[in-house]
Amino acid sequence: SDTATSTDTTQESGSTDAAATDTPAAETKSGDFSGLISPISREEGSGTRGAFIELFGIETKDADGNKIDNTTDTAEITNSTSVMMTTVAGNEYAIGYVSLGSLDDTVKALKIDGAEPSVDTVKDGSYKISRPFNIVTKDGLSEVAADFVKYIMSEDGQKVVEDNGYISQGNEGAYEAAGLSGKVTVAGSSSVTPVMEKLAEAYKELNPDVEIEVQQNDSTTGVTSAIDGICDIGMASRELKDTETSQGVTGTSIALDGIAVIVNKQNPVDELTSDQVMSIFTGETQDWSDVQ
Amino acid sequence: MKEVREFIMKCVFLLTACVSIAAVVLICIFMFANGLPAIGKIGPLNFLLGEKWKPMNNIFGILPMIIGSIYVTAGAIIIGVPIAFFTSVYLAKFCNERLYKILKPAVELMAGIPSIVYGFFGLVVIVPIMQKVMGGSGKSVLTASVLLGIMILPTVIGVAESSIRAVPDSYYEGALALGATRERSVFFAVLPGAKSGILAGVVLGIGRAIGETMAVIMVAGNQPIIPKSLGMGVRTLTSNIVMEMGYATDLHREALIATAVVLFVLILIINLCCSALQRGNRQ
Amino acid sequence: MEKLKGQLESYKSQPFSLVLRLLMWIATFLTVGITVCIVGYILIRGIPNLSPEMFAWEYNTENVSMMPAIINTVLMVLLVLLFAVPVGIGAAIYLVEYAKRGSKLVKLVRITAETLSGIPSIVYGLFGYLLFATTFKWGYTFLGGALTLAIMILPLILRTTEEALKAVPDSFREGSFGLGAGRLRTIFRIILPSAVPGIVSGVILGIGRVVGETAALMYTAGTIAKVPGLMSSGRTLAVHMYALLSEGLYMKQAYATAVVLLIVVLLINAGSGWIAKKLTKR
Amino acid sequence: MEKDKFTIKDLDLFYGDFQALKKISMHIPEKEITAFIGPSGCGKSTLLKSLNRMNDLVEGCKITGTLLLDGEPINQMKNVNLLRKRVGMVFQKPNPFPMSIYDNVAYGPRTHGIRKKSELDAIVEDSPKKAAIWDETKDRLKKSALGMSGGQQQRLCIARALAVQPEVLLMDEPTSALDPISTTKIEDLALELKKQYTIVMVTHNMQQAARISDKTAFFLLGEMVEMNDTETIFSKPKDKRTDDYITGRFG
Amino acid sequence: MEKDKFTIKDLDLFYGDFQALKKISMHIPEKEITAFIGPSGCGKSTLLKSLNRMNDLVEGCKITGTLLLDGEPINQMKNVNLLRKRVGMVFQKPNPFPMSIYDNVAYGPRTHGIRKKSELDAIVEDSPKKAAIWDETKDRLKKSALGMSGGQQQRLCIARALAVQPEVLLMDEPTSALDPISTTKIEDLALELKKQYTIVMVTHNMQQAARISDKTAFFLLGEMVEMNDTETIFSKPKDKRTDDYITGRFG
Ligand SMILES: Nc1ncnc2c1ncn2[C@@H]1O[C@H](COP(=O)(O)OP(=O)(O)OP(=O)(O)O)[C@@H](O)[C@H]1O
Ligand SMILES: Nc1ncnc2c1ncn2[C@@H]1O[C@H](COP(=O)(O)OP(=O)(O)OP(=O)(O)O)[C@@H](O)[C@H]1O
Ligand SMILES: [Mg+2]
Ligand SMILES: [Mg+2]
Ligand SMILES: O=P([O-])([O-])[O-]
Repeated sequence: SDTATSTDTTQESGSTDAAATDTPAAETKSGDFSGLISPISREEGSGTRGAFIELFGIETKDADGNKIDNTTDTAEITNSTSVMMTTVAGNEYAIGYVSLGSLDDTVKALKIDGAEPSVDTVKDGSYKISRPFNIVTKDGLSEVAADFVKYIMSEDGQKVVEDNGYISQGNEGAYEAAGLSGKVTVAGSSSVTPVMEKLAEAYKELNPDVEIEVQQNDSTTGVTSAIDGICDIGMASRELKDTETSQGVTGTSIALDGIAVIVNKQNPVDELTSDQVMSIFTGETQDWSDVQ
Repeated sequence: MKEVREFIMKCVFLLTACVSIAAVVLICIFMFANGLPAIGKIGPLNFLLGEKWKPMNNIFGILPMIIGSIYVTAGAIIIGVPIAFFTSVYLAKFCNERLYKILKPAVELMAGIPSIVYGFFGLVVIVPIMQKVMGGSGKSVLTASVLLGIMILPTVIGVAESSIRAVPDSYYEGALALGATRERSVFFAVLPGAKSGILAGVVLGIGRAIGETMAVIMVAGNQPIIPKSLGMGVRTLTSNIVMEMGYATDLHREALIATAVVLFVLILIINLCCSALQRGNRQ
Repeated sequence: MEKLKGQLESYKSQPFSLVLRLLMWIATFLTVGITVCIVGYILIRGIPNLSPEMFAWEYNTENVSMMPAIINTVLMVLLVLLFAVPVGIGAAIYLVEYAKRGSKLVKLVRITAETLSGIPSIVYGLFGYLLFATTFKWGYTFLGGALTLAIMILPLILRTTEEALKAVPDSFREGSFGLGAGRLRTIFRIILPSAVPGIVSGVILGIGRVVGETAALMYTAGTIAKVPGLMSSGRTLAVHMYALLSEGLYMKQAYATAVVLLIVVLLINAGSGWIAKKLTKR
Repeated sequence: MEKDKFTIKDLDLFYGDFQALKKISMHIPEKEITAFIGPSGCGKSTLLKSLNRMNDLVEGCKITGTLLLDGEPINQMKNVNLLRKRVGMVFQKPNPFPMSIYDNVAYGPRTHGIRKKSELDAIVEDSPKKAAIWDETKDRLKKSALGMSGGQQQRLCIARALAVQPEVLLMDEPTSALDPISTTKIEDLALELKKQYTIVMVTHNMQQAARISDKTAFFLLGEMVEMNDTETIFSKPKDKRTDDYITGRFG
Repeated sequence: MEKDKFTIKDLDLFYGDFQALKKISMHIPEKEITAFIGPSGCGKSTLLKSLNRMNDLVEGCKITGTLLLDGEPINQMKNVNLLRKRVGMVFQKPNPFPMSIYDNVAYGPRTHGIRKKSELDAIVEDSPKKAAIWDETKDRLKKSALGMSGGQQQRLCIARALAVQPEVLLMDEPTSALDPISTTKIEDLALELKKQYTIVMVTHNMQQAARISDKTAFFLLGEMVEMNDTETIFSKPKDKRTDDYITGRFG
């Protein structure tokens, strides 16, 4: 469960670990690895997918300025990080992408344009693929809830964010417990939930009388729950839509989440350029032998 | 006093009978109110017969999913129903006490395993096998059908077995006394008496197959295109709803609920067909 | 041995029967084989990951305890059965004992029940969310989740009970009426006890769906890992598993949870079997 | 002088469109045994069931005409259960409930509100004694009734019917599933019971009717052809069809 | 000279620990009617079922002793189904299958491999004729068999048994559920059938045994007390128990 360190070990162990589970493919040297690529994408609307297609140029604009998603029709679709990882771990020709915070050593994360995906590279700008984690609040937030938000954005809160493998969004200074009591409900995106749970636990250390409930469902439900007043704070791993903000809620980014491009550990490829990733996901490049 | 109680309880029973109707009506209202406007906006033909599903570009065609659902459900029935049928006959009429005491709880256990476990089982065990056998990524119409076929087993077996047991023994004995083998006696004299129960089991199984999502979603590939072969990935109506509901907003969300409306109508059609079939059988 | 030989002999002249027998063997073998595979898969993946801290009373992100979820699962099953079983059995009683055979109402109820059984659980989830969480302004509640699931398993209970009641011989009904017993007494004292085995098989299928359900619960009962009151949120084992699995952060714990889930299902099934036996033997 | 327990006048009974009973008129005397005979399907069971309105259970069954129990119209009785308590019934096929022998006999009294253990115990001793089954059951009262032989089950059903203290006992071919010894026992029982109860019995066995009944009614195709003292019916029937039937020349 | 169809010697039969048949020895002659009589539970049905091994279905049923059909040991026959084809059975309660009359009669022949429509048609005409049910069924062959009256159903069951061309017909109280007219029809039928078939019949009705059987065997508590020509049994039985039973003094 110690995500921060597992992220680091992944990059090193990626290629060396492969030897432990050797199969013919593992022995193939870079250059003669071939086979049809099986690209795996996330569902339409997903925040992860949105960031991924935008940053890799898979999304283009047509003459009228409308965005067009050029992801190939034949890409497998999944709506869950764990299915994405399990699939890639079980199929040597697969390629996909997951949140940096979820990455573990069952799969291999690729360097993109020479940069390894990690908290540091995202922070210094050398690794560009990331998306925001948002919280959604409505006007008239209760005092405790507001205090919790304040905590999240504080130095202490942002430290929790960094400790768990996400990238801090800058902070608004130190937090001091106000000795409040009450209950805060948080609901929404499953991607944001793990870090939110950590934040809630850290906050409770400081405010033992406050109870924080974190409901894990999905981004849209998070936003609608906040709008309907079912929860105090919504979580979304995508940008808010205009139709949502027009209903009286505002979004705040609490962290950045790096997105790692992953392949099977038997796959000898360690690095791709962003163009290659784009051409794989738009269906132009179809065979692994074409990207080495 | 007693009559009053009788009357009240009759009303209570009637009321409970109406609960399932009320539930369907409520769910109908909910779905139609949320889904129909979207069909209007998209255009019924564009929606039902459109072959492209690109919600981000405002293209909402669910034909691939309709066909996908039909393929996968049919596949599940072709794979699951015969296995369930023969197993239930075996459980009801052929296996001895001791074996039954092991087999029955096993089948009941199957019913209690959550879909996500089936899903991961499919992903980790069945998909790699399919990769080897069929090539490709291993996520396909066939894989989804196999997994669903497995998942409907306990429902169909449970219902079919108890209805086979309910058939009077006199049919069985009568057939044996004519020199029929045990198999012939059971299959051609006993089973006709259990037809309605077996069919009820199959209908419940079909319902489970159509409605199942969490597992299918993990092994079907979910590409929104009409599959041209058993080895190709497929997206069902339910997968479509479950996958995208989490991020969908506005028209996209309504279109997903409209997908549920279509599914609902599809189930209704299947059930009407089944009951017509049953009526035809009785004559 | 002799018997087997005799049987083989008789199959010689009846190859078709042999085919049927083989088909049954194959089918049963497949059913059992699949069950063994799945259970084996769960055990192999799960047992090595079981650890004592997963059974702590309180859940937190360090121990990922499933104890609240275990308790919730049992509570949820009980609560759902409390709603669905009386309604399902009551409806079946009406259909078999009161309604005219082949009446419009019977057909309507049957069609609606079967339609309900095909609606995907996510739709139940959204429906429950909209009705209980939003319209009733309950938020995420255990009660809302239980009611939603009750509607979901209603058709299973209803249809299996209906078939079980139909199988009770009319001579029992006649005997009871002939003694001057009213309908109610006949139903509760004579008919229902005879139908218990059939009803239980429906209930067990229903329990299976409750225990295994995730989508419908996430949007209604929510995912808080605490033992809830009726009007607050709580997660069952399956939801717990789903939550652990979704981001891939707790895969190992999820498999360990699956093992416990299996055991819980076995225990609940055995429990219902035991209760059924108590009810029939009087 | 004998008193009439049932008075039937111009009774028509329809199952849907099919007329199963046609203009039946008869008197059934109190504390005697009345036998209904006739070929299969002639409506004996149907008439019997009309006497305690078991026909109510049959969908589409319509009755017109007069049917009185102690002068009171049966079809207008508000409380059918009370009627059925007064007019008990024993069926062709023994149908004990799937519970213990004790519970079988106690079922009726419990139904009619008797809860006291001591009272029930007394009834569960008394009725089986009357039904000549006590000796065979007293040691196994707690055992399931389904474990008994056919003849025992049938006598248990009679005991069960007696336990609610009926005035009339309707028996629909109560011995057709039994061997001669059990049959004799039940016939003796009927003769014993008629001291207290009015008995109406459907039978296929003409010897049986001749042996035990006081009055016999012969039915044919939904009509009552003839009813008279049993002796008269069997020695000098008025109707040729009756004669043909009882001498076996019929059909 | 009469030939023996079945030869039984020192037959013991156990249901678990309970011995239902004790050292039975008898000969059942070909093309005659043999009646089994005796009080309920004496083992008549059990012995009958041993003749075509329907007892195999009962778990824990053990048989020892000799039981020959045409000199061949029944319990060592490899093919039970063939045995049951040769030794047909008709049950107490008519049990037509829930299918059309045609399919009921054709069930047996189909089982034994006859597929040709014309052949089946011939059988479905021939057997009901032999069973004296053809006139009543010929116009409704495609209708469900469950819509027939009890007597018709029982004759249909006989027709169904005849359709597989058995050598022996076992009947377990075939008329106990029927009215006298149907009973007479079935008795006449039995007398007709014995020209071609060996018939073994269990009955509770001693008149029936006297009327139609050639040989009668009397059973008591699992033992065969006496077997002889029917006339002899009913006029001068050797055993006192037989005498008691047939004169109704028994029990
Ligand atoms: N529930 C019913 N619906 C329609 N017709 C019925 C019903 N019950 C009986 N009948 C018909 O009514 C007629 C009289 O039936 P009933 O049972 O009274 O005859 P029965 O004299 O008792 O004959 P059996 O000796 O065979 O018992 C028969 O023709 C029968 O087919
Ligand atoms: N399946 C069985 N298991 C145990 N005991 C049995 C079984 N079948 C019959 N018996 C017992 O064997 C004895 C003989 O039974 P059987 O049915 O042969 O009697 P029967 O002479 O045919 O009586 P009836 O005239 O009542 O049909 C009885 O005591 C019965 O209780
Ligand atoms: Mg009758
Ligand atoms: Mg018998
Ligand atoms: O992709 P999400 O898990 O944040 O909904």
